[in-house]
Amino acid sequence: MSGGGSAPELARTVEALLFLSPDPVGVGELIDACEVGEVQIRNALDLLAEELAPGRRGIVLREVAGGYTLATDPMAERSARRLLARPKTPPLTAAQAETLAIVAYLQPVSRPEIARIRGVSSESGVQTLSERGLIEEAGRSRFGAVLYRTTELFERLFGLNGLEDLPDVSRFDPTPEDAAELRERLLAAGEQRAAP
Amino acid sequence: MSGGGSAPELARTVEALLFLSPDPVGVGELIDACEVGEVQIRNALDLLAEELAPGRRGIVLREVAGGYTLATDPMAERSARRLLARPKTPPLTAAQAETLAIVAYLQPVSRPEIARIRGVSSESGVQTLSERGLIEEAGRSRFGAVLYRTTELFERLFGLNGLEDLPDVSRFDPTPEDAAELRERLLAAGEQRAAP
Amino acid sequence: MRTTDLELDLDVFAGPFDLLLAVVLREEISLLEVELGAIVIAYIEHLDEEGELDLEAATEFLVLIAALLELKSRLMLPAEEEPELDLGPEEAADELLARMLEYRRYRDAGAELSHRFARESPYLYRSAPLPVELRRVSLEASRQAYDPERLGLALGDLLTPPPVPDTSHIRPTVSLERRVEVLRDLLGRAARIDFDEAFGREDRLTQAVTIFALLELHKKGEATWEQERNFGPIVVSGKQRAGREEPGGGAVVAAGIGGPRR
Repeated sequence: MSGGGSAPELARTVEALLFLSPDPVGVGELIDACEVGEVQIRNALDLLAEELAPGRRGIVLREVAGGYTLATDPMAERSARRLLARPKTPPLTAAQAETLAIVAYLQPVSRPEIARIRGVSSESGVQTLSERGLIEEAGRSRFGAVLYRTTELFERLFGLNGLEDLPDVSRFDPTPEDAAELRERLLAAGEQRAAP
Repeated sequence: MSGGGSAPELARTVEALLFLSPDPVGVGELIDACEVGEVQIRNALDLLAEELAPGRRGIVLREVAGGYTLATDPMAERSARRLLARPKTPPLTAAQAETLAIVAYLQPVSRPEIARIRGVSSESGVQTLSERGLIEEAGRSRFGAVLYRTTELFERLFGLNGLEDLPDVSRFDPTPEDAAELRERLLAAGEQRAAP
Repeated sequence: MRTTDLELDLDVFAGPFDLLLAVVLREEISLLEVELGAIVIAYIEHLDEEGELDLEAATEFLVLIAALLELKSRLMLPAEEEPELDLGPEEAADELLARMLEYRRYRDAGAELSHRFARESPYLYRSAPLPVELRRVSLEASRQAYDPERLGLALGDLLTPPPVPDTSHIRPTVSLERRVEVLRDLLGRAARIDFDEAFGREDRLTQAVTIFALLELHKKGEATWEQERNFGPIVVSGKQRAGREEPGGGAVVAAGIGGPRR
């Protein structure tokens, strides 16, 4: 690039640099990187601005506070969302499925309650499910513990039209004749599980 | 920079998606994201390949690791490394290259098997290649040895569109004449050693 | 806990210690590849977790690991009085040639890969975080990925009271002395024993302790074994034992129940 360099080649290099850099690049940085003078860089940027004018390509040149940067044309946003904003849906582990089932059927429910029912600490399960957007905070219990409930994304990922679509517990209940409340029965079974 | 006009909207959208996506994007993913048919996507990719043909812009279209992605033109490498303070990746050592070739062609393959072919312990080679992200664990053999396979990064960094892009391994076998000559040399060496 | 129940997670092997012994003796993995140091470390960590030292188990472990160390060191040292390999120079050259050609194939493929790597390195790829508006998960792009039945099943499990403690894992003790006696008894009745036929039906612990007993007998010069090929049958044969009357040895005897071979 030394020895003056033809303007188109310099414009191509500048485009490559802006493409690679995650942050805006200032004119000074471009001068240093390309080892040319300011006038040449300004000319290259002008040329690039024309090439990447809105409506011409999928990528546009933007001048922002820190310098220049490339961005995508807003018309691609819907497709980009479909490609990149898809939720991650790796298979649920047994611990995650248990935690999620407790939240789904008992919501709102606190983490200490989840731990008592499962018989083990459930911190990481709750955290993972929150990060994946399957459960969210829903206020605090009267003892100050954070309460959790399922999200709209949860319903979407399980193909449910609402919580009333959850499978009927009695189909999976080992002793459906037990009349006690579901929460009480889960807590009782959990205490047995935790006992040495 | 050829001063071509505006690209059709679909080609622009595809360009935007490839710009945003951190990984190569397959044709199927593009079809889903853009909500169009395969023929249209293929046409858009053809158009984009033409727009981004080597020497025209700072960015080129590449087909690697089973998908399409954008990369900078090699002529920008020097300036780019200076701007990003990204040092040139060290080349592979001979031991790493041998180990990588064995994994690439025989995957999944265990370290004892690699050691058997190379005739020496391959622990450090395997470890370095894992750290560089070129190979990864792929389960265990039936005797419990860790198995290795190559990664998507391997395909990307070696410009392969898939493992089937690797040259046919028989290409590296010597000609029958060379093999016969090697055998003669071995026999001669054995006789020399056997002589008193 | 029994030494043989020690769970190992080595590079070349994952599983219980007892299985490792069997696998090594069957030459399914080379003892040269097994890091004995890692086994010792695993064992010491296990002792740490347990907090108390079971003298009997610790002794057993020491004897076992010592046997493995002896075997491994023999493998690593040049053989003292091993007869020359009975290979003619032609076969030796062919054998060597085959191995060399295999190696050269991957050496040359590696050189080609290095070349590709250098050719590709000027292409640089963008690595930037997604724009903020794309970082949030989009409901619109979400499709059903999970089965709601899974939740019902999980809840059903949680409603099920825990079962009474399972005692099936408490296995009867297998005594080394007893296995030594069993082997001596069999070798007294037959000159050669097929290991699989004699012990193939025993549980893994018993098999492992029997192999251990075999090592003991080998050390005392009372028994030896051979295995003609990898995964092939192990044939144990007795040697004269000083000061002990030898009942006439006979054909290979299938003691025990003679289970199917693996």
